[in-house]
Amino acid sequence: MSKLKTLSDALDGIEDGATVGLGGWIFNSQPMALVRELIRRKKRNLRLVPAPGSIAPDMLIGAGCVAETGCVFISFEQFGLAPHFRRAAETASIKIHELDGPAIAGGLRAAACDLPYGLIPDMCTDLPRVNPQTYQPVPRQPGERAMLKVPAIHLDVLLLHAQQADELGNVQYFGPVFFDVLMAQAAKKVIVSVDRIVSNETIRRDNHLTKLPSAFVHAVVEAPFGAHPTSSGGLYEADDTHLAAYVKASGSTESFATYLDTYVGGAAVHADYCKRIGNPRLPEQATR
Amino acid sequence: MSKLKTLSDALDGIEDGATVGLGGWIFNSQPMALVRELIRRKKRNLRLVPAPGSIAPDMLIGAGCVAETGCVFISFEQFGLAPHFRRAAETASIKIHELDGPAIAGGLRAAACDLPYGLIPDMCTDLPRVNPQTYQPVPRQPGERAMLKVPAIHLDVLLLHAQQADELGNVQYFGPVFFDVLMAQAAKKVIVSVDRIVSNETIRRDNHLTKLPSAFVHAVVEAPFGAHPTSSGGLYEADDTHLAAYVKASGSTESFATYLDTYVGGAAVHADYCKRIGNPRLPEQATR
Amino acid sequence: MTDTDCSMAELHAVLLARDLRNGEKAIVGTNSDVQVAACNLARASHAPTLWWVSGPGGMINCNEPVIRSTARTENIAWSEAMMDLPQMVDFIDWKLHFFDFAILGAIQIDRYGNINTVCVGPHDKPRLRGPGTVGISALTALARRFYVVMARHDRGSFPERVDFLNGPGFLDGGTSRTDRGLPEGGPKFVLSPLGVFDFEPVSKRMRVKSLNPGVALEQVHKQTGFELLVEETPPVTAMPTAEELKTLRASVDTTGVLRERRRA
Amino acid sequence: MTDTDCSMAELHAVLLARDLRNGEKAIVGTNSDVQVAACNLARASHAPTLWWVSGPGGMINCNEPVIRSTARTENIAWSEAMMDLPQMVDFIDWKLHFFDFAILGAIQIDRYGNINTVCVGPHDKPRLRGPGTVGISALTALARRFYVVMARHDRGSFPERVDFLNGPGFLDGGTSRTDRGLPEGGPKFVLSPLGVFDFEPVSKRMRVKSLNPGVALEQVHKQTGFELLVEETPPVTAMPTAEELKTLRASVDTTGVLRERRRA
Repeated sequence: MSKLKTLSDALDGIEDGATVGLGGWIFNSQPMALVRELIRRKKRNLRLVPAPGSIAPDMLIGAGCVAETGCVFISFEQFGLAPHFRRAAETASIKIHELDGPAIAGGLRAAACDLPYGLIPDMCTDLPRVNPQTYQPVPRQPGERAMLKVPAIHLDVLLLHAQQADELGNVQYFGPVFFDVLMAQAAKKVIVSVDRIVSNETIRRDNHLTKLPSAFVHAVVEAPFGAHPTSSGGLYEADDTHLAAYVKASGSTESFATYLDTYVGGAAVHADYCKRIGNPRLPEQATR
Repeated sequence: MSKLKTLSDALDGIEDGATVGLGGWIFNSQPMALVRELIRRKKRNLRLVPAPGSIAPDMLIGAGCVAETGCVFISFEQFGLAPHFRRAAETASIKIHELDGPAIAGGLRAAACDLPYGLIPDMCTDLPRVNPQTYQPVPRQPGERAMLKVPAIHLDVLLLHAQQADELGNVQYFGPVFFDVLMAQAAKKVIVSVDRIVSNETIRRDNHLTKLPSAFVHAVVEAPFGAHPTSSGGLYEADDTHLAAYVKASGSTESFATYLDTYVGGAAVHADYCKRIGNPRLPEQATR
Repeated sequence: MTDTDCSMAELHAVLLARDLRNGEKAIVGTNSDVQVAACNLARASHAPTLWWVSGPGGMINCNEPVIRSTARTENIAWSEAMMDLPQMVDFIDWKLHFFDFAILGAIQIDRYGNINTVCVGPHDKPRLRGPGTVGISALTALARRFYVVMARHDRGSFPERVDFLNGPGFLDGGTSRTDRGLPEGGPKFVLSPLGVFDFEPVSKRMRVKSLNPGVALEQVHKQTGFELLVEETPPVTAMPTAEELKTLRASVDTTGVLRERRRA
Repeated sequence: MTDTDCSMAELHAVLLARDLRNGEKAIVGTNSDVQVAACNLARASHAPTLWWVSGPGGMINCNEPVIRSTARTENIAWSEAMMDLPQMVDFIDWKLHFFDFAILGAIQIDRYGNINTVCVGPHDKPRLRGPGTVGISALTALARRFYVVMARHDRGSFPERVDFLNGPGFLDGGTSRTDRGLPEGGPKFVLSPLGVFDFEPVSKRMRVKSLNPGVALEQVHKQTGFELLVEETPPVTAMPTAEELKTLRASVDTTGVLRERRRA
């Protein structure tokens, strides 16, 4: 019952139009090897639910895979705004569901618990005005705090990147898990790329690092530097040069097509991608 | 800003009639040093909210400190039923709020989030019949799953036992935390006894063991064997002989008065209690 | 004593283990010796990827060959991962992260497999006050199936209707369980000192599946508070084989925690 | 360059640190260099038990004397504990586990201290699309106070009314914030390249608290999209002392992450 799959096999069965969660946080642990494979497969009309992210949702939008996206936070921080997300928003070419942290957390937890909706406090923002499907007023008893109900966020598939896993699907994080675990509890199918596959004995030795027990996970994929150009839990840092080049390439249709051709279409398997970025090597061991 | 207090100082300010949470799980980490001090102080009409427990709620009931108690699970397992809880229930001398796991978890989380109530699935049990205050039907949309709302469970004070802490109030667990952390998030005041006080450097060295960051904690008390006769996270096992003697002593008013006199009233401070149980010693170091 | 003599607890562990399948997910509650033994025996024989988590402590796939309470810290050193308790409460749903099965004890079980661990007599002044519900409501309502291990078998513990229903079985029988919005599921087997019982698929009434060696059907009827269904002559319970007991004692329960219990 | 020359980021870190108190609890978001510096500078000087947690990563009281993004794994080795993110979302309430303060950036801030990080222009077709809300709604609504650090100060970034309100300040001013059910709180100071601003206690309108060296009041008025209150002649912002800068550079930001930014 090994859950170890090739990149290509792991993504079988994702339909056009699927609701796809993306884990990580801004420049940390974006599931890029999985994202690039989605683009190679020319998936269309995806409905993204990204955790606060950067290049993972942005590249999918830029490559034309996305019809709708939730937005909690999509940013390129010191490199500016997310180029394709920004353009898609400003030209209204994709539908954006504006979310805040409480709504995504409440919606994911409702899905995890199989409840139709969750409850959050009303913060008096403009979010309910632009996203009335997500933020619904709750009839209030006298003296009761104003609340909103947020519908369950069901994910057809969730893409994550972590540091190591065994073949059974026990996934270990050396760093913070951000929304990854909560999203995994809300997803029908959880696919995790990891920088390396290790033995079950290794997993048991540092079992406090197992943030996704195998019962949460449907497939693991070995993809060293699978989060590149974002960081992976202390194994490698974000590649600022690559991120800056991505933003620059995103400036025109032509240069972005060249970027995609170089790093996605022209790198048919993940090993090709690693070659293109200079075959970096993982540190031997970096657990704590 | 040290949070280290004496047993006696830590419990100052708990009023008769207060709602008191008790952490741990059956024969593990019952906050017994704190419970014995509550009995010495002759607290009355407490409203208990015990996590699944044994001697902590039972002894408070037996000592006449309790007007009402929630009951998720109160058991003496291989030693039989909880003697005082059982008697109080069968003579209807205290009020019992029957709860199941989802209701206590939902109610505590609602309190932690400062929401008036939480939502849980309707499991079709008799619990709503005997505890309609806790289990309230939710108007249902067509096709929607049947749910119940459970009001927030607010704790005036929560008593916990863990293995070690620093003076700042960072509390470390070597074993499972059970409901302790969730209860701490729902409590106005969190008082934790620990088997030993260690330095902040020790806390930082194994920081994944810090399950209660200092911001959750109002007072820590050094009480080696403070969970006795229940176990403490690998530092010591439950004392089966003592537990059996407790059950036996609970058989009559006289023998229980003698028990209380020996281990509570007659042991004015925690060091006296340790003497009465033979001055056991903690292992030198047992973290992982 | 032959090499297949065993205690009642060992018998129950073996009977349960046989019914557990590879790849299944299970949650194991408090008072857990037989449950842990059944899961680890199945893992040691035909179901190596059966996945189980300690309900109270959260330890996952603890493989220490010693039976301990599932709340014990010592289990951590032998586990793949830990889940925290509120996360586990969230995890017990029935669409995404269902549990395949749970194994429970009870004070009472009725003809439709509803269980009671709360009280005998009226709740506001019971004749006997039990420990309470913990996770039983969620597990019996939401796991794909559950097993009940009864320490006693008499008219008090097998009544027509439980005095307090805190673990839904088939409710009022027939389709009443799903009619009231619970998922398919319910009790699969009941193990008692007298035999093994299951539920007739349409009426959902409890029926005799097998009788333990030396137990007469008449005795079972007399000690049961409702009419048990019987189809043909019930077989004798298939006792543990030498191989099963060997695996149980050599790889699961090496200190003989179950063996010390009462003889089967 | 005298020994009190500093960058704008250093100035902001020092101005914030001065206002933070011992024993307070804070949450530090993404894009966090100035926030981390302010918290650790306060801890290194007058507020040793100020408690702070990394919003994204959950690391608590990271005391590495190097400024890193709060999401970075490297912070773990220097922390007392980690909180997971859903736990943190639950923790941001205002009765039990309130945060004393948060420090935020924004695209726009208006006269009542409401902030916008979502978009300029209409939401369905914005002129500029910003990154989004993350925790800003909860922090500005529920922390006891918040600070806003603005990278720019012009009529676009200081409009009469934010184009999108995703961080409630004083809403429509006066008592409107509490009238709508939010707790007392709201913005305390706004730091911009031109000066420091606070809010008049009754009307809750933004007013000039001090002007940075070399900045004229007229210039501030011209670059602000609404009428700023001014009481008497505003003082010059009290710049970092040599002692403050020494502590900042020797004990908090030893690699000079803030110093490399634009001069104050």
